[in-house]
Amino acid sequence: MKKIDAIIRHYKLEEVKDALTRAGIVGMTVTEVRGFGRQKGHKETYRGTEYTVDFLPKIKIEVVVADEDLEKAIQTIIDTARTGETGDGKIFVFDVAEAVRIRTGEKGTSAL
Amino acid sequence: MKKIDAIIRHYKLEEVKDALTRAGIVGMTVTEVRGFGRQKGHKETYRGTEYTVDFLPKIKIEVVVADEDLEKAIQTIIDTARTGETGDGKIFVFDVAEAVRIRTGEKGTSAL
Amino acid sequence: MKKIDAIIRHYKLEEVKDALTRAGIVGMTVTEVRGFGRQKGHKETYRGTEYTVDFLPKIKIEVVVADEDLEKAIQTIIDTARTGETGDGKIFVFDVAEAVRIRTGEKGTSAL
Amino acid sequence: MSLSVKTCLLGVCFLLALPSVGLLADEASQTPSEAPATVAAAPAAESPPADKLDKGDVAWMLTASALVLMMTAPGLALFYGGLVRKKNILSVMMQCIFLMGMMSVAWALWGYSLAFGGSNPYVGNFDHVFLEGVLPQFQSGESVAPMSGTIPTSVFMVFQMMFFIITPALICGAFAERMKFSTMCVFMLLWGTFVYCPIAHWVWSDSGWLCEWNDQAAFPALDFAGGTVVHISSGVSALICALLLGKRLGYGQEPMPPHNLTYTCVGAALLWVGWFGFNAGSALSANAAAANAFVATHLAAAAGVLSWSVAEWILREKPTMLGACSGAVAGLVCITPAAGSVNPIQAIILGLVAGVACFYACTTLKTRFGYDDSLDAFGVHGIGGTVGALLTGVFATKAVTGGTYGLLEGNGGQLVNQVVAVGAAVVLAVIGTIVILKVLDATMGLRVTEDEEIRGLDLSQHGEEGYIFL
Amino acid sequence: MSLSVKTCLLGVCFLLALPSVGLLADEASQTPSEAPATVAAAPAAESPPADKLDKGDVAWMLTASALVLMMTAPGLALFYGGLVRKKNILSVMMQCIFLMGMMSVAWALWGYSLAFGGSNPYVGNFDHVFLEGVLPQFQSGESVAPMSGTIPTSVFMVFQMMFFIITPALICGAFAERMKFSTMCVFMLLWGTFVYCPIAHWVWSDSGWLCEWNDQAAFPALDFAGGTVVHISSGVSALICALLLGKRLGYGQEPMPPHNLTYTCVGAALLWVGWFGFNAGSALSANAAAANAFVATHLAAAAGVLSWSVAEWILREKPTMLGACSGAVAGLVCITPAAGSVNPIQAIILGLVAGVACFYACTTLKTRFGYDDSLDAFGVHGIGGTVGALLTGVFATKAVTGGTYGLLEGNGGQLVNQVVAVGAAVVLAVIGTIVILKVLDATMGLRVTEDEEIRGLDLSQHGEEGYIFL
Amino acid sequence: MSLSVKTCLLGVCFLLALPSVGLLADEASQTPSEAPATVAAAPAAESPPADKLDKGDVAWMLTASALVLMMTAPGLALFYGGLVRKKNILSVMMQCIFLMGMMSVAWALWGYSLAFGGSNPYVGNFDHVFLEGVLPQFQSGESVAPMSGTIPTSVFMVFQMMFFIITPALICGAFAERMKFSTMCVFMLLWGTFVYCPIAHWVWSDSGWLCEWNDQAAFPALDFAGGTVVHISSGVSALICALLLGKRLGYGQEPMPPHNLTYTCVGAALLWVGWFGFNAGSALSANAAAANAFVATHLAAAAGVLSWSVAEWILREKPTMLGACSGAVAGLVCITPAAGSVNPIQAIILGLVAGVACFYACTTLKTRFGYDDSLDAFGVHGIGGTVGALLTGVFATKAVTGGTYGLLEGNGGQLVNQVVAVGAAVVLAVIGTIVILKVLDATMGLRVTEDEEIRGLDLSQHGEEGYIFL
Ligand SMILES: Nc1ncnc2c1ncn2[C@@H]1O[C@H](COP(=O)(O)OP(=O)(O)O)[C@@H](O)[C@H]1O
Ligand SMILES: Nc1ncnc2c1ncn2[C@@H]1O[C@H](COP(=O)(O)OP(=O)(O)O)[C@@H](O)[C@H]1O
Ligand SMILES: Nc1ncnc2c1ncn2[C@@H]1O[C@H](COP(=O)(O)OP(=O)(O)O)[C@@H](O)[C@H]1O
Repeated sequence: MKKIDAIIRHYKLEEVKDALTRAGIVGMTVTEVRGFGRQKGHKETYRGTEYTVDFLPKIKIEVVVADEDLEKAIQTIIDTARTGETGDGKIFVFDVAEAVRIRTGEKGTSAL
Repeated sequence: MKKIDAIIRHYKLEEVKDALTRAGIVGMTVTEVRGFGRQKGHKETYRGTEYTVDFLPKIKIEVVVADEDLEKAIQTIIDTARTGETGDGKIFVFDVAEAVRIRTGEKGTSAL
Repeated sequence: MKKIDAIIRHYKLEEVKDALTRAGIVGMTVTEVRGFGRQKGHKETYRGTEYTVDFLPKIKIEVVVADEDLEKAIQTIIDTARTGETGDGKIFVFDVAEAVRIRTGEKGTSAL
Repeated sequence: MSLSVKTCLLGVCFLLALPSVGLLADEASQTPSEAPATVAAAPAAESPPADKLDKGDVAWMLTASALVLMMTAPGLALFYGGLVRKKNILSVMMQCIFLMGMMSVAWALWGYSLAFGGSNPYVGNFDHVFLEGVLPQFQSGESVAPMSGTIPTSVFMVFQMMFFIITPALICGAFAERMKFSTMCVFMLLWGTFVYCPIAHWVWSDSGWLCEWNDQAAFPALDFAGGTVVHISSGVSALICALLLGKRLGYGQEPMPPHNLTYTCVGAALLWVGWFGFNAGSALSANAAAANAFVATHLAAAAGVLSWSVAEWILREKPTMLGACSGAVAGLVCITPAAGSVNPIQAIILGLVAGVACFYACTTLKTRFGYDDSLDAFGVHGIGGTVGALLTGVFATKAVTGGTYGLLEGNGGQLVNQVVAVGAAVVLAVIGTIVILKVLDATMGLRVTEDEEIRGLDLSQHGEEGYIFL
Repeated sequence: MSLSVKTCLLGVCFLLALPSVGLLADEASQTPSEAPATVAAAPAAESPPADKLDKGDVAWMLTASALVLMMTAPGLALFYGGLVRKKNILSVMMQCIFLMGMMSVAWALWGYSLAFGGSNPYVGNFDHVFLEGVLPQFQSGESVAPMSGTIPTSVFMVFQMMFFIITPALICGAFAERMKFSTMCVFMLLWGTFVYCPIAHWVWSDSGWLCEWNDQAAFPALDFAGGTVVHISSGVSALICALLLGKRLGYGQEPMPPHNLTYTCVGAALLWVGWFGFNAGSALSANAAAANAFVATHLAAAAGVLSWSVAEWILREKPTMLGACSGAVAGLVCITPAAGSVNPIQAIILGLVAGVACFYACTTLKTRFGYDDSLDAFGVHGIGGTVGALLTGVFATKAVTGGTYGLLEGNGGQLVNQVVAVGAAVVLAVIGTIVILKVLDATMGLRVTEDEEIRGLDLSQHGEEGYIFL
Repeated sequence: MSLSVKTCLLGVCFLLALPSVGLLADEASQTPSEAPATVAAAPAAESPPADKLDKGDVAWMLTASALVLMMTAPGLALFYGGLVRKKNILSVMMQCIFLMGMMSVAWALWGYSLAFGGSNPYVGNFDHVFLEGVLPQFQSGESVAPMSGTIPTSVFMVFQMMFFIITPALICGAFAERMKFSTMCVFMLLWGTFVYCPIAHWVWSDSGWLCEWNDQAAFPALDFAGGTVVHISSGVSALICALLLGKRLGYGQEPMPPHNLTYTCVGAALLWVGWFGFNAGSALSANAAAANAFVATHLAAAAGVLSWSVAEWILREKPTMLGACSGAVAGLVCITPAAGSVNPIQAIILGLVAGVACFYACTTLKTRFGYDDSLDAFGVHGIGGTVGALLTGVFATKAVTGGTYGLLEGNGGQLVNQVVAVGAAVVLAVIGTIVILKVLDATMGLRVTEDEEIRGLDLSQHGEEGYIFL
């Protein structure tokens, strides 16, 4: 099993979720994060004091998939989360040593 | 060392934390996340517009443990976070390449 | 590639970010988390009911770096996030199986 | 769900039917010689003999009525709303808003008449259902308005309507985070009709057996703005609700801290501001009595802030913002019955006592007895109201009432009257609440299901979420 | 950016220039014999013949003016602000605050004069630009104040100023989350000048062709507090804005739930409280007519809560907090034109109808036609205002108006007048809004760019964030 | 902790003891022939010769008092609360609520007497401690109320009490996020007693050396509603606090953006609404002067919104919501001394100037000198108040004051008086604040510890958290 961490744009979440679901991947965990990278931040001004905000709101999706679904999942995310502008985000993949479903105690891919 | 990511129900956090502490595992990091899976979402209606909310509030616990504590930790989480209903959550386990305590610079399991 | 998860104090974020940037590491993802560990929590009282709050607000920084930048990144974080008091936080390191830039589809370290 | 909706709607219809029947019966026996202008002489300590409209008084009473409405929402909605967990915030707000709708209509249709109609010492009648005889009539620029002192009776009626809204809303603090919405609606309609209206009649209608200005009253008690009628009745009923509904799931194990104390602070401040309408408005005139009530009200609240905070500071190391706000409300509750009988310096004493007494009730007492009065409706309103009603009998001074006086000036009898009034209100509130709840428990059910409670009432009862920040 | 800023400033200057020119022209022809005290006799149903200041009336009207300002902010700012997505909350609040600044100054400089000056049935004049002839003069402790009935004209002027603020602010609900701020400023100035002022003149100036108390009026319509002037004008213009600006990006695909319903609740409650100033203040006196308007207003809001919630309960399983709040506002909108013509029991009927009608408009109607009226400015104010204006013609009763009466008492002609007034307001609002928007679209552009819309207006238009909780 | 609690309580007791002693001394020398009705003729520009209660005036003054209380909380509590970081929100709110308690009681016990008692030009006396001679007495339906013009003196007293609350609360903006709560309490008690009361006496008591209507005044200055007494005194003291306490940890390095601008917006709007009570209430009557003050106040705020926003728009690319709100407050501060001396059109000019001046002070000036006035208490109140006090001397017009006039009408002497008043207030505020702070620094300590500051004052001072959304 592999875990995919995808950092995407805020407003792409619904689209990515729908696409993944259609691709048969029906579990994921989502976190609201702030990202810093090449995408330029913005300036905010409060009573004349300027702040450069480098951390931009992003969404992190964590999906654990069976090895054979990995490519499909990655491609689906790329296809739907892409706008072509800097700041579209990243996908990181990690090995999963074990997965357990709390309700049943099932292990491995059947826990997904 | 292993890292456990446990996605659990919101109101189980205190119980799980207490159980882990009793089991001798006294460090963890908690994030508020939203999960999507088999558990059915709910409908919300705002001035007649219906939304199906698929992402349900969950808690993600991250615990890094020495390899020998892994089984105990997993079992403790399962025992306390389980209700038997769909949506109890998952446990994912990852290998940890290194751990450092920032305060002292200690490495490995002694950093936990 | 390696992923660094650094749990640090809230108010150290700007400093750590600046230091990492100066060290040439210009991408990271930040999450607001709550941590439980050796650092003592505090008591809160609401109309006479006391709660011991064990979970303290922390910041989790996730940075994916090329293997050769790992040591530099870790050291930078330690140097800037350290106060010497309990609760300074931890650094955990994980192997990254793959990294993709969504915008371009680039893979590996060039995706960072 | 649809079953309970139906039950609920049925209940409402039934209640709506009751007074209509009364109305019909009434209409039959009504003779045209009864001039509408003679009805409902309202409590007005200093009203001049001629019932002539005074625009200054009307200006103040309209303002006061608006202020009292503001107490329920946004006042109480924020005060209570901040104290619950995030998942129940909208349910609390909904209770406040919905009660503003339902109780207002009920008051216009039958409540006002039940409370202020007729000349029976114990119960009102149906003379004024559908606001019969209350509303002004206009003819080519001239208006013939039934008057209550120097203000149109319709202004008196709408001012009292605001009390009929906030009193049940106060009870919501006791069963917050677990009561079924449909049951709450029916409960409040019945409680308003069968508990509030009689007590209001006893104390504030010209013929009531506890009415201060009724010469024939068995026990004329001082209750300027509703210590008995509003706070004791709601506070005691709240305790019964807390006991009969039982504790929230996880109470005592899980932490249940207030989710947004900033709301509670704003709510408390708005309650404070609104209370000027509540208490100084109860003079029904912009006169020196209103001025005295205004100053006394403010200083009691101020003293409550000090005593609760300092008590906490000494006993629990730190003064809390929630403590300061709670102290203000405790002081306000306590001065409510007394605002027409004590001077502002005495009001400081009442506020100091109330702050400490309610602090004790909300902390030690509640823990000792282990009931789950979620937002301390009993601890603040029941205790604060009782302390206030009794201290009114102690401190009442001729210099302010112009007549009646209390224990300190040598009239122990007044304290007896106060005790009787408190006792009577407690008895009716306890019995009324128990009976209504038992009936509803057997028919509609009082609590939401476990699963609904865990998901939160916002989602389970109303299908909404308070904050969507994602 | 700087281009549109310049355009914007230019527009303002232009508008400022207009009346100044008028003023100069005017000054030339003015003779000293025109006593300032004779200007602008305002609508006062029951004003006594002698124009003597009544302090009770002044007290109430100052309070009422403050209450109406409170309706725009914090009232509407919270009501609307809670309904948008987090990233646009400040843009909504900014619109409210900025309109409070800009429209007030415009009203003082030329708006009041355009609305209430002169004796033409269709349009005002420049007699009162820069508040000429409106302000009191003081001489050694004595004041010579131009009076409107029993209150200084300056009080009448400032009360009406608050209407000139909230009416455009209501429109903001339609184009929320996508309109350019600079364009909005210019739009509102033009709309206020060319749409609001004429309609206000028609209905409320002594010489207006729709004015109730003008004997020469072609179609004297009943509009006590602004059903036509405020709600229909803004609601219909809102619909045009929604249509011409087009939908928000992602409308219908992405979820766009309200980000903070607790704000919406607080806002609705403040609107309710403030509406007492709006409606009962429109009596311009603390008299029985104000009392009637107060009670009617409250009961219509209460009935609106009930009918919208119950409609939802029956048709969509659950009564929502947002529904209850929306129902209150619907009831308030509907009673606005009627508060001087119907009694409080009839007001309950109006509230019940409004709740259901607006519920239908905001749900079924909007979905059917597919326009994106972000916060239902048309659904609530356009529909509620129209229903109210028409029902006023149906229910108006001699017992409340003292003269005019409606269909139910046998005068179908009044309903015709109401229809004409509604129609006239709709026509001017539609045409005026289309013309102004088309011009602005061609010059400044109406919408922010796609990227700005996605990042949110708070950041893109104002460089700020609402909540920084990190 | 317990040490500072004790110090704090001791300080309070000491202060409580002071006037009690005075009272006793006083009581001895008091003769029964001094009728209570003769005390404290308050500033009333147009009060009729006979001191007869006018209900319209009382109605307005009760409303105005309620409005001014609302300015401190929820008004200022939200305005300031939104500007701090999340971890300090409750500490700001607690300061407001606790000051509402403490300052009110202090005013009743000795403050009012120190400010308005006696006939010395420089300092009050103990004639009215414990409200001696201020409260109405009631006898069988008749009341004998000491009057201040047409309102009971107790109403005047409570209206002034609200000023004694908000003035110290304004200072809190300077030391937000770092001052020890216990020290703050003692500081405010001392500051109120030794700085506020004298200045109020100078300017507003019949015998004050700066009092406008005192024929013997050395420099009769115009200060209608508190430009000197409230805004300059608090603003300048705020600057001293900012300087003596030093900067917040991390100031200038870490970002410290406002955590919740939505609160700031709501707070600003409530301040605006409440300011009608502050300024128009300062007429002490519902007369034409109140009307003029009301309109002038509103238009100055509106102009402030425009000028601050447009200045930002031009100089910093974007108009911000915070700028618009700050501009409104700047305009309101500036018109405060002038509301009784300028007409509404001149008020627009004052508002425009204030908006730009305070914008400059809060941005350029603060950065240049590098002090950490956390929430710009000096930048807005100090600067705005000074600009207002001086411009009053420039614009004051016979047409509004009925007598006194300013530079533009040829009376440079009035501007001199204004300068002297400003100077005197500045000097006392600076010296008083420095002395008090130095003493407290040596005894109790001014700041929380570093660790407490980092964790936030909510947790470290009050053991609470503002938002628990987890
Ligand atoms: N080295 C990294 N480690 C972790 N997260 C990263 C890293 N680099 C970028 N990110 C995340 O990806 C987001 C997008 O990256 P950015 O460089 O702005 O644009 P792009 O993805 O188009 O190259 C960032 O906001 C951040 O959350
Ligand atoms: N493949 C997955 N990857 C990551 N998180 C998942 C995955 N599947 C489920 N989850 C998380 O686990 C939670 C519970 O899963 P769900 O399928 O609803 O119930 P159950 O755990 O009982 O099978 C989800 O809400 C989601 O947060
Ligand atoms: N075993 C662990 N797994 C995951 N996170 C941990 C673990 N132990 C500690 N943490 C995180 O590190 C933070 C700091 O740890 P703590 O023990 O309080 O202090 P220190 O880092 O100085 O030893 C905790 O608040 C928690 O977020």
